[in-house]
Amino acid sequence: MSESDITALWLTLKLATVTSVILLLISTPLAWWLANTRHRVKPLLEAIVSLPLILPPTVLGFYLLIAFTPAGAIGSTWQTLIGSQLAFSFSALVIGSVIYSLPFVVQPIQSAFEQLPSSLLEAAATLGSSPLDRFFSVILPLSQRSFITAFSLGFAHTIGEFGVVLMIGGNIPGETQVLSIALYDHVETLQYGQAHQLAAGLLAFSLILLMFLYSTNRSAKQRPQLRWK
Amino acid sequence: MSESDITALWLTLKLATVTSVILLLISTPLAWWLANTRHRVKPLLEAIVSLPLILPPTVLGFYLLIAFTPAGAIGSTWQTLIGSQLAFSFSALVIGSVIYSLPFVVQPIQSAFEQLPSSLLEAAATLGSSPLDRFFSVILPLSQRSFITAFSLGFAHTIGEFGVVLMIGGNIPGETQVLSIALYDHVETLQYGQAHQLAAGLLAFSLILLMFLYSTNRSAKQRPQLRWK
Amino acid sequence: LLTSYSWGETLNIAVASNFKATLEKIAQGFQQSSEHQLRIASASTGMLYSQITHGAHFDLFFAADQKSPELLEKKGLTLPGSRFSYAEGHIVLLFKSGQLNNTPKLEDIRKMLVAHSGKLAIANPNVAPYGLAAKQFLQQLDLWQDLQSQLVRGSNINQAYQYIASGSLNLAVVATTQIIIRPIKNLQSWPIPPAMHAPIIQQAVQLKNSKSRQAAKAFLNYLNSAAGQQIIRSDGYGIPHKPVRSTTI
Amino acid sequence: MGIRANIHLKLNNNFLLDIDTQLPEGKIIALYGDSGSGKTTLLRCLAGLSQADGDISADGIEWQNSQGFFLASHKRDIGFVFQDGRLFPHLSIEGNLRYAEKRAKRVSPINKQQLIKQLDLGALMNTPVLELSAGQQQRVAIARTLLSAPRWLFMDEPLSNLDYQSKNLILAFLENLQQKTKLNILYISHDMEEVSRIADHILLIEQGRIVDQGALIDISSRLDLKLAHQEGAAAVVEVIKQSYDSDYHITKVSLGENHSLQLSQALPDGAHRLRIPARDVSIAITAPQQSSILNTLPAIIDAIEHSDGARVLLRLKLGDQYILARLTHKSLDQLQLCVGQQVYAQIKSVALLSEPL
Amino acid sequence: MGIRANIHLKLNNNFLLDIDTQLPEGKIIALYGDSGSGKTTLLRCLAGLSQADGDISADGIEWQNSQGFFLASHKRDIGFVFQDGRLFPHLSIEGNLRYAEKRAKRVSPINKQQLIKQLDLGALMNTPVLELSAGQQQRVAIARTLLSAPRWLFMDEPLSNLDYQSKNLILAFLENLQQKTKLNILYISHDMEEVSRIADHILLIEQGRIVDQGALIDISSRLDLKLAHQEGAAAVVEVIKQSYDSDYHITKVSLGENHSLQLSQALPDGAHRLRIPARDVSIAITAPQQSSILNTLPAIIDAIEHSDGARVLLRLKLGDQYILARLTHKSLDQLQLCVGQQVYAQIKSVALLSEPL
Ligand SMILES: Nc1ncnc2c1ncn2[C@@H]1O[C@H](COP(=O)(O)OP(=O)(O)OP(=O)(O)O)[C@@H](O)[C@H]1O
Ligand SMILES: Nc1ncnc2c1ncn2[C@@H]1O[C@H](COP(=O)(O)OP(=O)(O)OP(=O)(O)O)[C@@H](O)[C@H]1O
Ligand SMILES: [Mg+2]
Ligand SMILES: [Mg+2]
Repeated sequence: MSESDITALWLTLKLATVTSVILLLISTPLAWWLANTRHRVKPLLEAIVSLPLILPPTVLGFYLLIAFTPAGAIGSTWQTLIGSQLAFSFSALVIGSVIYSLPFVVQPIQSAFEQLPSSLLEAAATLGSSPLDRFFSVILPLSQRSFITAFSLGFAHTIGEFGVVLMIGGNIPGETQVLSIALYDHVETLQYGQAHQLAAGLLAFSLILLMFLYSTNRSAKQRPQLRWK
Repeated sequence: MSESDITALWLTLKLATVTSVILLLISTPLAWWLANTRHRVKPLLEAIVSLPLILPPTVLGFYLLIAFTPAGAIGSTWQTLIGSQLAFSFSALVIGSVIYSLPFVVQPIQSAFEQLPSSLLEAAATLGSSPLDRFFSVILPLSQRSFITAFSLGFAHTIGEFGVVLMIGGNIPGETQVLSIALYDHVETLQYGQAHQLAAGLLAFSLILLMFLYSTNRSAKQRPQLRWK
Repeated sequence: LLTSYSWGETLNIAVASNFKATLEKIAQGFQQSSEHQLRIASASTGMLYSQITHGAHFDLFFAADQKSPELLEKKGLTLPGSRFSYAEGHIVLLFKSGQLNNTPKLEDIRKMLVAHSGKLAIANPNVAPYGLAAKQFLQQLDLWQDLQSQLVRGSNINQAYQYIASGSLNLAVVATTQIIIRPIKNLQSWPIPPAMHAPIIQQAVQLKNSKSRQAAKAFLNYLNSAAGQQIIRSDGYGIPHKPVRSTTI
Repeated sequence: MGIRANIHLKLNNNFLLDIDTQLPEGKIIALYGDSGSGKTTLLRCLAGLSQADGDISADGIEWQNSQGFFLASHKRDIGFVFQDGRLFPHLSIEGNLRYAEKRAKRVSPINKQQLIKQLDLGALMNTPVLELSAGQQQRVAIARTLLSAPRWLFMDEPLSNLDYQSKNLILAFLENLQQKTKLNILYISHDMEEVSRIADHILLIEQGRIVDQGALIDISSRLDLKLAHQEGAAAVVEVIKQSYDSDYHITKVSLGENHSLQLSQALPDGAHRLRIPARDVSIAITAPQQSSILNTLPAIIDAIEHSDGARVLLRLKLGDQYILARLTHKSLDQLQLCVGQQVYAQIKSVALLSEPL
Repeated sequence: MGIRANIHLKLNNNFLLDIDTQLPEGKIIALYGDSGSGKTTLLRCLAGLSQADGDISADGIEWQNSQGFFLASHKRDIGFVFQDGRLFPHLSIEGNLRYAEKRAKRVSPINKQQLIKQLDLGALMNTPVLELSAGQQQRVAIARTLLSAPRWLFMDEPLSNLDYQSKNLILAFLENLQQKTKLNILYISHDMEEVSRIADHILLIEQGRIVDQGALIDISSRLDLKLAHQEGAAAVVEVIKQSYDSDYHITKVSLGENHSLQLSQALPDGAHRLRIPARDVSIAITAPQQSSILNTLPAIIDAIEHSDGARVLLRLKLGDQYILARLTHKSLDQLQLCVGQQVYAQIKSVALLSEPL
């Protein structure tokens, strides 16, 4: 791996981690609301959460870029608050990745929340457990598996994503050139040997990481298994 | 919308539908196995299912293309069985899309299966219900919500995906030129006006479709709601 | 070290992916004799154009076409007079070796194309200048209509190359530079005469908000020097007839 | 031929199910034992829901054997009423019942409309399952299992959440059904009254083992078992109907040759089973007069055992059958009772309820 | 001051909960009613788990009012033992108990080790919840709720899946605890024996309404209520200990001025409550002799009511208290009993068990 590839690797890990953590923080309340509301607007919101998937990443990136320019809605607010340009910064990558991977994180968490037995939450409440306490002492441990799924999907998707990132980040080594772009670059510039190496390394690394994540997960419930014949 | 855009739209719908249906057919048994196995290999398999996410789509597409050539593993088998070339065909697009979207379909179904109360399956068995019967009469209706989620994610992701499709499809109008490629082309050639139109149409259409899907879904369980303050 | 640091500037260059490899070679030569730092970002021309129009900070933009630099100039985003043609693309026809002799004639090529039953990869003529050239070549041979159903279009010339490099097909129109940088075994190449298509002119501009003007000037000077021109030529590009002078300041 | 089972299953370090038994056919068999003694586990193994090692066969049909053959639950001719209701939440009550009907093992001997009426489900048919009270759920679960028409019916405390009246109705229905169809019922209950009312045969389970089993008539009067020493202890005897007094609704029945009893209940002709709670039997040395106690029978004291601090348990012989009587120590001494002595057993007739035999 | 509740909640077209009541403080209050009568729903509303319209206050503290104020469940000073166990599956038994301890509303008056011993949970502490038998789950759920030390304890059929012996132990523990701490307990049970053993006060619920409520002593002997006509009907009386015969373990107690009874049980000094099942009482015109029945009390027939075909229910006055007796019609006629008549009530002493008052 070349030196720039290593820089790209660190940047990628940073981006994927920051993005996944932010995704969890955003998705948890959103998923909770979606799981519990009976508001008519629910299907609309669910559909909107899935929408980023519909646009090809570069096209999504294009629209995000428009929004992120100092003239755009988000970009101008950002410039006022932070004082630096949003587009082509690491922050822009994070925001873009968060939007792009949102559905994969919201959905597993939402469905875990929906299948949560309310009977246990009631029991906890009668034992004097406050809503926040209930969240950490009952809801979270019971949805653990789905949080892990959500985190892994968000993480993996951020690593592999490149259309959005390339468009709004601009392939700046050390700042916005993540591994997927470096890999894309190698392929585009016909450096197939380097591309193969990088792809293999990326796959191996991700495989180990994902396996680790999935095996910290509780093993399949020790429930009696019905015989199938 | 131009005529070629309309052709692309139909092709896209066909691709997304075929892909999502195949994904459901593949993912259901796979998810069932993953949900019920206690085999040591489980975390590895779960990780492998997520792996397609890690590679940038065009890169994944490039490797798939190599596998799909008449000299490649999949391509040669295909040629022997079907008699025509796999690469640059609609079938190739379907296979590529299936691989790329697999994790988003397997995961929700698997987690629904994992949270299925085995007590109800036991009850069904003692009522004389065979495994297949149980699947359709108990498991499926109880996991309905997750199947809808899985289908929508798979569908949406296939619509928006374009890296893989572009690479292995070769952008042949009427056969492999889907909407996402057309949209990408508009952006690439700086035809922003057309791009905006197409994107808006695509989003509106998808929004309606997704909303329809989500609202056929049972509304939030009529469970007593705890007050939060 | 401090002195050299205060002296040198960092030059941000945006380059269309097909020229990136060549530009990197030039950059290497340049940096050996200069204190300036270079940062090269590559993407498709369309994407780079979008980024520039939305505030990306580049000093120089090497496009794969003529159109985008012109548009930028029209929008007043470039340094007046900085636009120039830095390279002319050439295309070749790649086909399975052994079909024709080493120096086939145009009729042989045409016959082969007529007889070909598989796919033919080109860059998308609607998107890529190299694709447009390929289309013009096929039109010249009056085969464009007949080959419609066999055409596979990459979104850029690199993708057309990937199609044939992957072994999925064995007939393609690619850029000459590609087979020089990365030859493919078992394939024969036939240079398509430049007369059979409109010239593929790749232009560059210096952007108006460029801060590293010293460095830009130095780099363009190097590019237009004999050494720079040599690198471009040896990578399979032509040098356009009348290169506009590097900078006007 | 009944069920023949020789199985063992180690669930954890503290609990091993170890059963070797032959259950009679066409009977209501009660499983009786403390909490955690393995009753549910035993039924689950018989039903094929838990996989024990060993052999099980029912009416000569192999359900599993130690060579690895295992008949899946849905192929066993069984029904299971679970301790928790386990209704399908995606179906209405009607849907739950129809689910069972569609998969019934044979033409059901039960009239569905009558069943719904008996279990008082009429008003609930279109209610979503999640809106039922605990007792309502239990009744639906019973109806559902009955409609699947199994030969072997396993019931795990099916009436634990029901009020006295519903319990009574359902027990009567089950007795009736069992009599008509010779259905095999395995019935778990903690309520000794329920058990001795409904069961023909009883299995006593302790710590995963069957400590004793037999006809309720024999087991119920055995002083060496825990059963007779429990608060609700009752002996069960067989009687034959003699006559009916329609003015008072009193039935006269004979118990052996020389003894007759009066019951506050109409009864069909033939043999019946009576449950006589030990606490309802008192002892007199001479035949008492002018008491509201209608039944005074000569009996011989067969055994006397201490029960707890103040109380003793007597086994009385009436002809060739036995009943139990619980007295205080003080009465025992005051009346100077001893084994072999001839006394009068006074049985409050109101307490007597017969079961079909 | 107890709970004051005036609430209504329409659950569906067939069921409306409509309650307006004042519950006494520091008592064990039984909720008694048929399956589906609304017992669980009432407790849920009081606990804040279901949101009824109206006002609830407990010991003067408002829990909710009709102006929209609503105190969330976790802020009410309550504990709830659910009809289903509701143990946390991600925690061990120990974990479940510690969960409650950590969130206890006050320093618990209960010694945890003793509680574990009483409920026989010692061997189970590290067992995963999913491996418990139904009865074991119920016991853990009770322990968990007790450890959260609430002022108001709601129990929804907490003992329905337990064997007789465990039931007894737990009831004794609860009685004791309630006596010591003046805890308020609302207790749902279908078992009349359980109810009349443990409750001070009783609420009769039918179709979402309280049809009657009052001290168990008053309600239990009222012939106009369904209660007295049920199979397990029993009257409850107050007695004062007089002496103890340590040879026979017999306690003599006085019931009013002129009546005394003998109990087969040791008792502390002071006032106690006795449960006298109607079926254990027989009637004699003259004082009987030489019977194992120790207790023969002069009584006056206060009322006679038909119970069913063959049987009648008598209300007997002993001093200023009442007991019930169930006889056959035949005995009634044979003895020519009528209201106002002086008779002898024979009560089998073995049946008498006292409760702390
Ligand atoms: N899945 C399981 N894994 C391990 N141990 C179990 C499992 N299920 C039950 N046990 C243990 O096996 C023993 C018997 O349980 P079982 O449920 O058969 O008791 P039971 O007689 O039905 O009791 P109850 O009357 O309380 O329902 C208990 O000690 C229990 O803890
Ligand atoms: N969530 C609900 N939605 C609608 N109706 C309900 C709901 N819960 C209970 N009901 C109805 O309210 C009535 C009272 O139910 P509840 O559970 O309070 O009865 P219960 O007295 O506890 O009965 P059981 O002794 O059988 O547990 C029943 O008719 C039941 O069908
Ligand atoms: Mg059990
Ligand atoms: Mg209830």
